[in-house]
Amino acid sequence: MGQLIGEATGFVSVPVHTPIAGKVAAVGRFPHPLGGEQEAIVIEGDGTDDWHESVVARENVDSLTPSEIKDIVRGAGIVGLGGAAFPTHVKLSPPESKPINTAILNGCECEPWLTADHRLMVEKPDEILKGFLLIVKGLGCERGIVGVEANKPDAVEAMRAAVSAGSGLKVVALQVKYPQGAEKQLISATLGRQVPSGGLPMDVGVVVQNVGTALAVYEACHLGRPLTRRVVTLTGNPLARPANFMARVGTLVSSLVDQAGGLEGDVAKVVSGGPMMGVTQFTLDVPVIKGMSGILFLGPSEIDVKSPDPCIRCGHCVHSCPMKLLPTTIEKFVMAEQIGKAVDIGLNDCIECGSCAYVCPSRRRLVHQFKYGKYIAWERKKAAQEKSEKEKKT
Amino acid sequence: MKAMAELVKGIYTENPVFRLALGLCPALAVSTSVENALGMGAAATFVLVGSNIVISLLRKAIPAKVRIPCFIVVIASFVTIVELVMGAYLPELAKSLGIFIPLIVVNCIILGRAEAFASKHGLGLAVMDGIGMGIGFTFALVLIAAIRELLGNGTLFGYMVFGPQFQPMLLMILSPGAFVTIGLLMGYFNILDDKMRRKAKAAEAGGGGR
Amino acid sequence: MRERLIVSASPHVRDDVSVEKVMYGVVIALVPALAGSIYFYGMRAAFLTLLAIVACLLTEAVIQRMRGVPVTIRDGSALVTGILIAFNLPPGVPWWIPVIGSIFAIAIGKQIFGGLGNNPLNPALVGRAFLMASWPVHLTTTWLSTKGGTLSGTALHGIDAVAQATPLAVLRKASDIVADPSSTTHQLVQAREVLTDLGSADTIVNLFIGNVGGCIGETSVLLLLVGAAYLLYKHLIDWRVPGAYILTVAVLAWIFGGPSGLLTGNALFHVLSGGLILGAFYMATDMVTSPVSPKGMIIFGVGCGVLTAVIRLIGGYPEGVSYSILLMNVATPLIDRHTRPKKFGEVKKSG
Amino acid sequence: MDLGQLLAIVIGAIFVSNFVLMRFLGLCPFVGVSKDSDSALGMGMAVIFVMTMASLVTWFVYNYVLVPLEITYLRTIAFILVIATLVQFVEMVIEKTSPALHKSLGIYLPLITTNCAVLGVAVVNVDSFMVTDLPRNASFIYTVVHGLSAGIGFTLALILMAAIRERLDLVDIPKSMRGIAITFIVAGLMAIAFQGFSGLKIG
Amino acid sequence: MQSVVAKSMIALTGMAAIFGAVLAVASRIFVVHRDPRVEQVLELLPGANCGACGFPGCQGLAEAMVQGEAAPNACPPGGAETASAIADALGGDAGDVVPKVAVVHCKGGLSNSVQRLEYEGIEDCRAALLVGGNPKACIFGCLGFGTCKTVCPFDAVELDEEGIVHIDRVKCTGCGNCVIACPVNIMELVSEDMRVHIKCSSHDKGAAAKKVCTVACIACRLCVKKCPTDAIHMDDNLAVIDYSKCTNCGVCAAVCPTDAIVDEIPARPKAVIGGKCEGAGKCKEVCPVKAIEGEPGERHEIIREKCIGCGLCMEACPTKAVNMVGALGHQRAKGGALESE
Repeated sequence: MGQLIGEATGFVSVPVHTPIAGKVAAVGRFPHPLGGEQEAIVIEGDGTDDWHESVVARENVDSLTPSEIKDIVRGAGIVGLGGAAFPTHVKLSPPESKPINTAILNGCECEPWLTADHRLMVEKPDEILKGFLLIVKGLGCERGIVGVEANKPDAVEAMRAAVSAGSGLKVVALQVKYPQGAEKQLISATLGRQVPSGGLPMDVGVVVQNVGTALAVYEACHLGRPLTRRVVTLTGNPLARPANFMARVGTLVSSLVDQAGGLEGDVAKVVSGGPMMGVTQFTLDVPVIKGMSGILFLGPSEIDVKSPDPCIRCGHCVHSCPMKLLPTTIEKFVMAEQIGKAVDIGLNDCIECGSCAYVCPSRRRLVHQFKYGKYIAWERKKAAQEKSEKEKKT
Repeated sequence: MKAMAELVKGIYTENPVFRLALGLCPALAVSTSVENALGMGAAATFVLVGSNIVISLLRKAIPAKVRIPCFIVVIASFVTIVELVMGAYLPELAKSLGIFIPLIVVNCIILGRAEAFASKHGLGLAVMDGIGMGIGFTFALVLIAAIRELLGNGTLFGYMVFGPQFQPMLLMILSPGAFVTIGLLMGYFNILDDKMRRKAKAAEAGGGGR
Repeated sequence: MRERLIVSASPHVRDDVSVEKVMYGVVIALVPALAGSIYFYGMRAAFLTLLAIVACLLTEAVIQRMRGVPVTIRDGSALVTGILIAFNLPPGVPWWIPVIGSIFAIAIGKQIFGGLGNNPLNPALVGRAFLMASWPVHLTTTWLSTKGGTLSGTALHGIDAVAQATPLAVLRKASDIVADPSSTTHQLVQAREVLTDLGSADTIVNLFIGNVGGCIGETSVLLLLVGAAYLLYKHLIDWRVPGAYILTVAVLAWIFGGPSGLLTGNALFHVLSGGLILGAFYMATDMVTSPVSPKGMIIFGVGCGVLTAVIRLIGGYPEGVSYSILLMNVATPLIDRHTRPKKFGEVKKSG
Repeated sequence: MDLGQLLAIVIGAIFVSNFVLMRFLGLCPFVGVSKDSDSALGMGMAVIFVMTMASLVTWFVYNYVLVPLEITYLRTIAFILVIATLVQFVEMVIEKTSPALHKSLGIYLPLITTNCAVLGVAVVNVDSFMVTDLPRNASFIYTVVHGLSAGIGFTLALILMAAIRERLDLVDIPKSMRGIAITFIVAGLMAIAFQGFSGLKIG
Repeated sequence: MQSVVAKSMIALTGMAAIFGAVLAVASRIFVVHRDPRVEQVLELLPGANCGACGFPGCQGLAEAMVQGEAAPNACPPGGAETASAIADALGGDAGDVVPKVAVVHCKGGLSNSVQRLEYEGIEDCRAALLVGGNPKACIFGCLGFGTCKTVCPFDAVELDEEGIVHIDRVKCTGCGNCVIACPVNIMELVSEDMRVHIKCSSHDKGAAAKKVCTVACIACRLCVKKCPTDAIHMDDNLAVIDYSKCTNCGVCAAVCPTDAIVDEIPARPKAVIGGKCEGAGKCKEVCPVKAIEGEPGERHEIIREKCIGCGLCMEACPTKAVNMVGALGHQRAKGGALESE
């Protein structure tokens, strides 16, 4: 367990470690929670649960240099556990032109229904903060802020209690508002800085890390353990016993469902992630991946099956958009295949949080159109690039 | 036979107003009564035929570089003739057509046909084209005018149609009525066209059934 | 668990709203005013409203059937249009006026553009403007006195030819007399008396309660405000449009509306009389035909206000609410184009 | 000449008897160039410029050539010649001196020669300000102001229409009504709305 | 009277002269170079500058036409003649390549393939794939939301109730829009005279493919073995036709156990052996379906029920005794293509 089984080749990728002790049984294509099929390794457990000999606890954690921290983080295969699964060591290595002065620990549950981050903060505040301190150190920045939504008083309490004086960390309780857990919104709420359109948090000197990631960093640096498990929320009315699991990466969702007492009601939709941004699954035979924060089960009465009505331009989507875009207009541009105009007014700024589609009285498929529009825009850009390259050659 | 085809073309398949959307200004402005429409149609037809004749005759003499100004002068001369004749013999009509008589000069149908047709064809075809386009233009005007006069004034050629009880829809005489009428007529022609095309297609498919 | 799970794009939960709820919310808000109208003008008001509603629904259904698209008369939008058309007519019009107006409104104002959501102009107002242009006599002379009240809001019958007119028409006539240098002294005295009476507290109260002549729906400001409060509470309309609209009219009426120079106008009278409240809360706020951005809404409201004031004070009609909203409807796409909210992060880079 | 009269001319030409919506002048470009807002604006600016210039020049031609020679019946020919020359001249100048301006505005100039609104404004000017016994300077100023405001009125209608059409582009108009047909319906509804300005009393 | 005429003449001529001179001088001073092709098209256009085309004047339209942004028939006043003249002027570098049409390499409709999920969203294949929504268990198959239909400018794609697209060969111009748009790459442009196609794109192993679709290619290799011209090869569990070698014989379609190969030639002619037969037996050797019998040296016979009309025997016969005769009077010409009598 914890042995390296997949080496990372690119910079924006991380190695994979075996989550259980056993032998490689097969390599093949299997359904992936994000759609399609991916190469995967099947490991047959040998019944033991021992860490591989490469896993050893570290004594001298305080003396680690920033670059050592980054190497450990990379070697442990740590990615952002908020959902996007972006390699953490990349985030910890901003270009020199973009100095980071603040690190934010994201304790806002990214979506309603999910409680993975919440439980983690209540149960492991010390470890999380130790991990966060390492992140702050790795970035070489001056301060670290822990942002927690105000509707989790116990988490705020736990984190405040764990913050030791002089650590330079600060815990702030934030307004409860979806999508408070989205990077750009979180930065705006805690620091009042707006990440420029098309930019990254590092453009305003900020790096945001999820609490789960902080815990993983702690485990990697202090205990020497690679990232092989994460907290997954199993929730939804059809579930017998909704719960949070510390699940090994690679565990099939179906076996987690068994652990949660199985399904009682009729299930119409299975969602990996939360109700606003999650990805629907067509089978339970998908593995837990590093970016999977939860599995949501929805019954037939909870999902919306009515087809869309015409847009009545009520403007609710405009008022609800956290990115201050015009969802209705963008949607119409996309539907009329005027992708260029859609991009002009901010299609690519959309974070697909789903707020607009949630409030739409006509139940229009706004987010789906945006995903589609972005895809077409990307495809056209690629085609244009290829064309210009070809022209250059001739 | 070719001459006949040119004639028919102007009336339906290439009707200047409904199909080509040309000469719209007078089509809307003077279509408040059928009488005005006929007057305008006649005037435009006269100018069309006249200028088509002259331009067709002169087509070899006019240098290509300055052809457009030459055409305009020819057309403007005919328009001035119409203006003067109408002012002398039909003062009432001239008054109700107002500035749209001089504006025949800039009616795209006339310049367009002069350039696109008359300057490239012989006298006979050019005359037929002029007549066809003229009749098509007049037909469109009269159609619009009939609808507007009937609904907006309850009359046709000035005669009461619905009797004194009828309360006319004044809007039709006003400018919105003109726009809405022509819009609906165009939509109707589109539907008609679609049907005919579908019929033709069905016949084709039926005939060549493999 | 189902054999085949549903796969779709996020989000997977939706707020409990729908087009029907929006539309029927507006209908509910209009009910008190309708009740008031029936009280003041008798059952004829109910009859005309019913005719307009039936004509709207039938027209919508027939056209949708002809086009071969799903018939959507249950979404309530045609119902709202029908009510609003009737609300914009004098209670004494012949029965066929609301019917023809409704047919035109739905056919030319809405369905020709493909139906709900596509029409650039408010269908009810299109219908009303069409009727106004076609049969002006019916729409300007068929007023009814309220039960036990007066038609014009003033008991004085000093000026000839305006005995059968609404408060705004009387105001216009009296102001014209005052402004006309050729008026006789007798006329001037009468006109000034009428003007004073129109500005009196009694008239204002009558206007507020609805005890004056006017269109079916615009009579009682009180009941309209009750409905408007419901709409605002339910978040079915935004405060910006009516707020900017009414405020602009009030300010302009105060500055320019007075008989004796600037800053002497009676703002309250102008706000309460005519169709301003009805228009501001129920027609200018029509979502389909008004801007979507907050800034655009303010511009829209102010524009409506300016146009209303212009038409009321120097226009050819005593009332300008419906025309000003229509004109701003025409300008809505332009406003939308130029009032896009600033994107999140659309800031100048700081250093 | 008085200011009230001038204001009445301005408001009249822009709103009350808008050249496009009320007088049916310049419909071809109104329908043709109202497909998108940017070209509508360019076209509108070009029309404003040409209408003003045309009013100015035709005033001189009428008063200093046609009237002294007593050949006012030739005004149609004379005006169309003047306008055609003027437009072509201006286009050439702009194309040479400012390619950027030409791109945004100049390319619309040729469209204007045969725009009946331009010849129309010249003819209307003659009828309302020149055959009457206005003093010469008043007639001149009214003529130019009228040309300018008529152009503004045309531009207003054009850009409003363009914005509406851009929006209609995005929705599902019944197939048979698409294009010019729906444009006319919209123009009709705009004209209905503009009825609100009728009877405006200025001055 | 005379004076009026004279004055008019003088005035008009004078004005014309002045204006002409001004313009002539101006055109010298303000000369700007233009694209000669634009000039050429401009010559052909009516020059009325009416704006009916929606472009800024004839100049604008001419530029748009040269740049391909406007069709040659975009000028309403010009009419058909102007349009054809412009089309000629702009030149057709169409060349003389064999016209191509699009082919759909999938026939797994609702009734013969397994659905694994219920998709709900935009009716577009690309949009569906973005949320993981290929409703077919076969991930290589046609999604059936008709993206190809939407992008087809010629209305040549039809979507049937089975959720499979078909190409109208008459309307298809081979523009390739559908090929680019298809997110699962099941469309291909193929020479118009190719009429036998493998209607499957599944790279699944035989058993797996069979499980999710009854008309899938199960990689049995029968077609590869039977193909008389070696035009078929296996590519990762999928039979693929090399169209440069294919002769439309249709043998593969006849042998395919799952009907994954489709022979589009509606009524194939059958072979008939005439009097010239000397019993060389070559036909019997080449016949892929054993539809010919006869002893060496004697006249051979065709078993009509078995003959699939591939025409191999005709080519093999040394005495040219075999003819292909079809129900509709088609006769097979040399090279394999069909020609009508």
